Amino acid sequence: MILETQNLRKYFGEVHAVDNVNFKVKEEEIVAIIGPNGAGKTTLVNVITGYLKPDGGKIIFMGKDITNASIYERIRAGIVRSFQLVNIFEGLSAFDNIRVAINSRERKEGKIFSLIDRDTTVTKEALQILDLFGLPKDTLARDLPHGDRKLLDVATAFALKPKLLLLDEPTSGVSTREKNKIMDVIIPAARKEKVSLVVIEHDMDIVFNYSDRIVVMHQGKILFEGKPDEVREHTEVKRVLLVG
Amino acid sequence: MAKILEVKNLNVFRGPLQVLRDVSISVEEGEIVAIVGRNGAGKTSLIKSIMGLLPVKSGKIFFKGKDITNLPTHERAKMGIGYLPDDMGIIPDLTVSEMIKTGLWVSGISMDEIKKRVTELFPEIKDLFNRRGLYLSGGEKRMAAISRALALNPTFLLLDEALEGLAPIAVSRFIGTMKELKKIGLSLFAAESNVVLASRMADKLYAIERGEIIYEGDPKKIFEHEELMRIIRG
Amino acid sequence: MSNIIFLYLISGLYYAAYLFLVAAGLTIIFGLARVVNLAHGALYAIGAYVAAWLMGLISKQIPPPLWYIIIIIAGAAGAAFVGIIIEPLLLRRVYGRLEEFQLLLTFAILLIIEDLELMIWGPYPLAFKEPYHYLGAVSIGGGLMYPLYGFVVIAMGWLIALFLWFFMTKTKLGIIIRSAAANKEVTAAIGHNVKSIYTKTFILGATLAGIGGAIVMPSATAQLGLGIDILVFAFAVVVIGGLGSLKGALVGSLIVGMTRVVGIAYFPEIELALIWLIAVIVLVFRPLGLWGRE
Amino acid sequence: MISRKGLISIIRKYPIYTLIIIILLTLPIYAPSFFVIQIAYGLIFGITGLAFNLLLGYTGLLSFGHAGFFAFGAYMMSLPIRHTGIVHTLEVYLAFAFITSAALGALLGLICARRTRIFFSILNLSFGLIIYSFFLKFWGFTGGADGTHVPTPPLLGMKFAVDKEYWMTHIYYYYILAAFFICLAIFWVIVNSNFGKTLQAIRDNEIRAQFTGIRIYRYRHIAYIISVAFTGLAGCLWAPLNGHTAPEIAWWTYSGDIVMLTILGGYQYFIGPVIGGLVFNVFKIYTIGYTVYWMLLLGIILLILIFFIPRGLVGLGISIYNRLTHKKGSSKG
Repeated sequence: MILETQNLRKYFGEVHAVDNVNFKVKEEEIVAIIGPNGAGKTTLVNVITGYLKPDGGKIIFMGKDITNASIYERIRAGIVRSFQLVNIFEGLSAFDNIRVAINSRERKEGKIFSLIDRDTTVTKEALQILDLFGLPKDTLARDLPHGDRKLLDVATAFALKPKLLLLDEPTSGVSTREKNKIMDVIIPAARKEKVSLVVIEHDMDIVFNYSDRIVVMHQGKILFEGKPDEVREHTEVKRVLLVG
Repeated sequence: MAKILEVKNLNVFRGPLQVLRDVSISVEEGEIVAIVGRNGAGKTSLIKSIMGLLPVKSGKIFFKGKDITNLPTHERAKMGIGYLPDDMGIIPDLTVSEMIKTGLWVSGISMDEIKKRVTELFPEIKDLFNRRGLYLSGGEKRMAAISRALALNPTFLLLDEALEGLAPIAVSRFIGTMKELKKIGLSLFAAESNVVLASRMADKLYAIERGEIIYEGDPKKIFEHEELMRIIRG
Repeated sequence: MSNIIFLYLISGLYYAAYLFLVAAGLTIIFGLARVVNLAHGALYAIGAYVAAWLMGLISKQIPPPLWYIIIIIAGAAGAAFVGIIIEPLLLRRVYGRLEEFQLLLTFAILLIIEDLELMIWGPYPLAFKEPYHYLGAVSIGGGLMYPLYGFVVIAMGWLIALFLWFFMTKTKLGIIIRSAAANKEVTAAIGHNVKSIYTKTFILGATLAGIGGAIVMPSATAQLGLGIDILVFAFAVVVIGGLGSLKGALVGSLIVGMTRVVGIAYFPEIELALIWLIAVIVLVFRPLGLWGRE
Repeated sequence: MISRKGLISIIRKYPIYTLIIIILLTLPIYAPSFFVIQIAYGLIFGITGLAFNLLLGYTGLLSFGHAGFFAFGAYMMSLPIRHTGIVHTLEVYLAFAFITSAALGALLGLICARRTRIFFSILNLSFGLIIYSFFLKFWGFTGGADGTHVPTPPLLGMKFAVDKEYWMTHIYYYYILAAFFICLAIFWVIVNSNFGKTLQAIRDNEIRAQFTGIRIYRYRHIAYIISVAFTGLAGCLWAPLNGHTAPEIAWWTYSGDIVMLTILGGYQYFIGPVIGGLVFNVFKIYTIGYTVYWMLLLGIILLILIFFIPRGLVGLGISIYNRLTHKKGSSKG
């Protein structure tokens, strides 16, 4: 088990966004979290990644209790995320977005007198990642088309070489064709790098095609979890997913 | 029946991103129309465009037969369009009765009159008039926001995810409230992410995805469209 | 000894009174428009100039008791007039733009107003001290005298604080301003013209600053750079009290006013540093000031 | 070192910069003394602008108190001379000003590196004013409003037996020009370094930066220290040119000037503040000469900048150049 939450809770007033959730991720596993709007999927990711503080429960990552760890400590431990809304460095080129992330991973982000262009190993790696994700090099992030912006967001996360990567709707707002393109890049990359992947996703085709295991959330709780086929056949899950 | 609201071929952008593509909808007088779609599908953008809170690139919006496409928001409100934003737009600093007053000052109807009307809808609001917005619960916020909108004496209400985050019992209650409002002569246009709830309240249903209307028709019949349901659920 | 303390107290209240007028305007405008107006002190200076200039013209024709009223009206009208011009013409265009452009715009307005003062009223200070002397002074014991006019200014400050409290909590416009400050979209959607609310709020803030300048003028002079001097203290007030809060402006003014008196009496070299030291201490514990909100 | 071939290709690539460099190098030969001195001032303001823009343009922090740090640097030369009566070679004071300013930045940064936006601006405004009031009011120590005289110091340990004007227009001018080029190179390296890109990432998206494992307060603090240190250095270079330090240079309207020259040049461009510093100083000096209403004129120009050329002179130049050569889109500076 790479990640385990124990009775994790996060309440917003009366809304029990995450309600005693025991969520597990195995090594090199690809887990999809599905559920209707407001089911608590994003909140769960936010609590696991340290964006929000939990109201109760524990988060265990690779055997260590990280419930009260800072964002920085979690990143260093290998928990990385992307965001539902594109969250990139708008004023930097795609290339520099990636290089900033690699530098941070290599603890070189604070070097004042080393020119970023002179670092051939980082430059080479960044170019490889850009190539892998099919992104242009010098275009400013803010000038990229929406699908590429989503990809850049994920690519930056990959550049941090995470052990556990949580992607919050990596395909939201892109066309169906591009959706598959994005997943066809992410999944092999995750398998190759042996990254455990948690994906929040709405598109059932994607969920069924690409995940090893599916976790269904409803009203802050885990309603059901299982293999794609089990989820597909489960009537209660069907009802919740179809009608909320 | 006459059309109270008609939106024709609306195109709206947020920054470089197109959020509405050739959207056309209409609401008849005395009708509840709902629009369903996932988060980010364009529901809020549509409602904001109708209210004049987002600039329209092309297309037209008619209210009671008048072209309001270029009218400022407050003029639209004065024509009788009430608006409930997704967070209810509660002012933490003001009491419920002060919030209601901000609407009354525009419509000119009396405080007694509006108190009578809203206590018929929500008997418990009597105890809330002097409470500040900051201390209202989720359900109370909705009561306050609906009361404020009614203080404008509107003929038409725009609701953006009015049921989001409510407990099931409160949901049923507010669906009841909407039907009450319809009875007293209002037309409603409601954005909703939950298809079942939308079909429970609406006379007509639209579905939106990626800024495009992908369904228009009978709320009950949408469940027959397996493909459609897959797109809009969640 | 007690009379010295009393003197300090009165002097502190005196500073606080006119500081409050400037800080209150600054904070009301920020509360709604989220723009920190660097030109706000210049509006204070305009109040002082217009009052001094008008009194120079007509003081001989009117009975002394009327002076006080005319000074206030002149200062208020002068600053309000400038407000009516700059908000719709300039400020409105930078709402929602990057902060550096908002600050630069108000800085530009400050530069322009400073020179317009020079153009209209010339390089020499304008003074009209008669109202200050006319009321005489009262003995506060131990042979110490304090000018009665100081009490007028203090009273004026408190009166306006009271008025603002009433205005913001009881009047239509006040409540609508609070509504718009919290949520612009909803306020427009219940039928209020938000643009005109912005203009009115700016004029209100400008008027307060103008009154501040006008009532201080008889004890000082209207001169170039006046607006910049006062702004520095007004900033300290809002940083301590919290930008956007009237209560903060009131308490902040009292803190700064008192600190200034004590500072001038005992540590004249670091008077300003002392005030900002308090501001920094407040910021360490409450990053947004005593009553500030994000 | 750059080969001859490389040099030629650089000249081909950047003809305008080459021209500017040649003009700067040859200026004392043909320009009137007054103008040369103004360019010297402009170069110092250029250094100040570079230091200031590390915060504004690259870290997204607008300081309205840099005049205070500039004055601080200047006083770090004049005060030791005032109290010891000994005049060392200028480099001693430059080093001293740089180190003390860095220490000042480290101290103040503890308070303001965690703040952004308007709070950062107001805090720096107040720091600047505290420095101002310190120099103004500790008159026994600082000379008060009259300020302190700064004698002509030896440069690189050498005394020059020339008159003051010649010293300023020929010897010190080249000294400043050299210092300017060194600072320009240092800042160019900083903004193109790993650290520089990290700052830009923080500027663009604080939350994403945190989720990329970047400690945003630490790097803001470091950027602040660098900015204050180089601003102090610029102030120290300025002192012997001006021959005098007075508290008024710490006054916050001078901070406004620093903001203005940076925006005038174009804060989105590396070279923007340098162009801004040169143009602004010359412009200000000549308008003060021609009209008493120079603030009015500055204000109006500022309005034009805000509403019509928010990308400054460099941005304007680039868009004109692009239009002339029919290139589309914007390019980075």
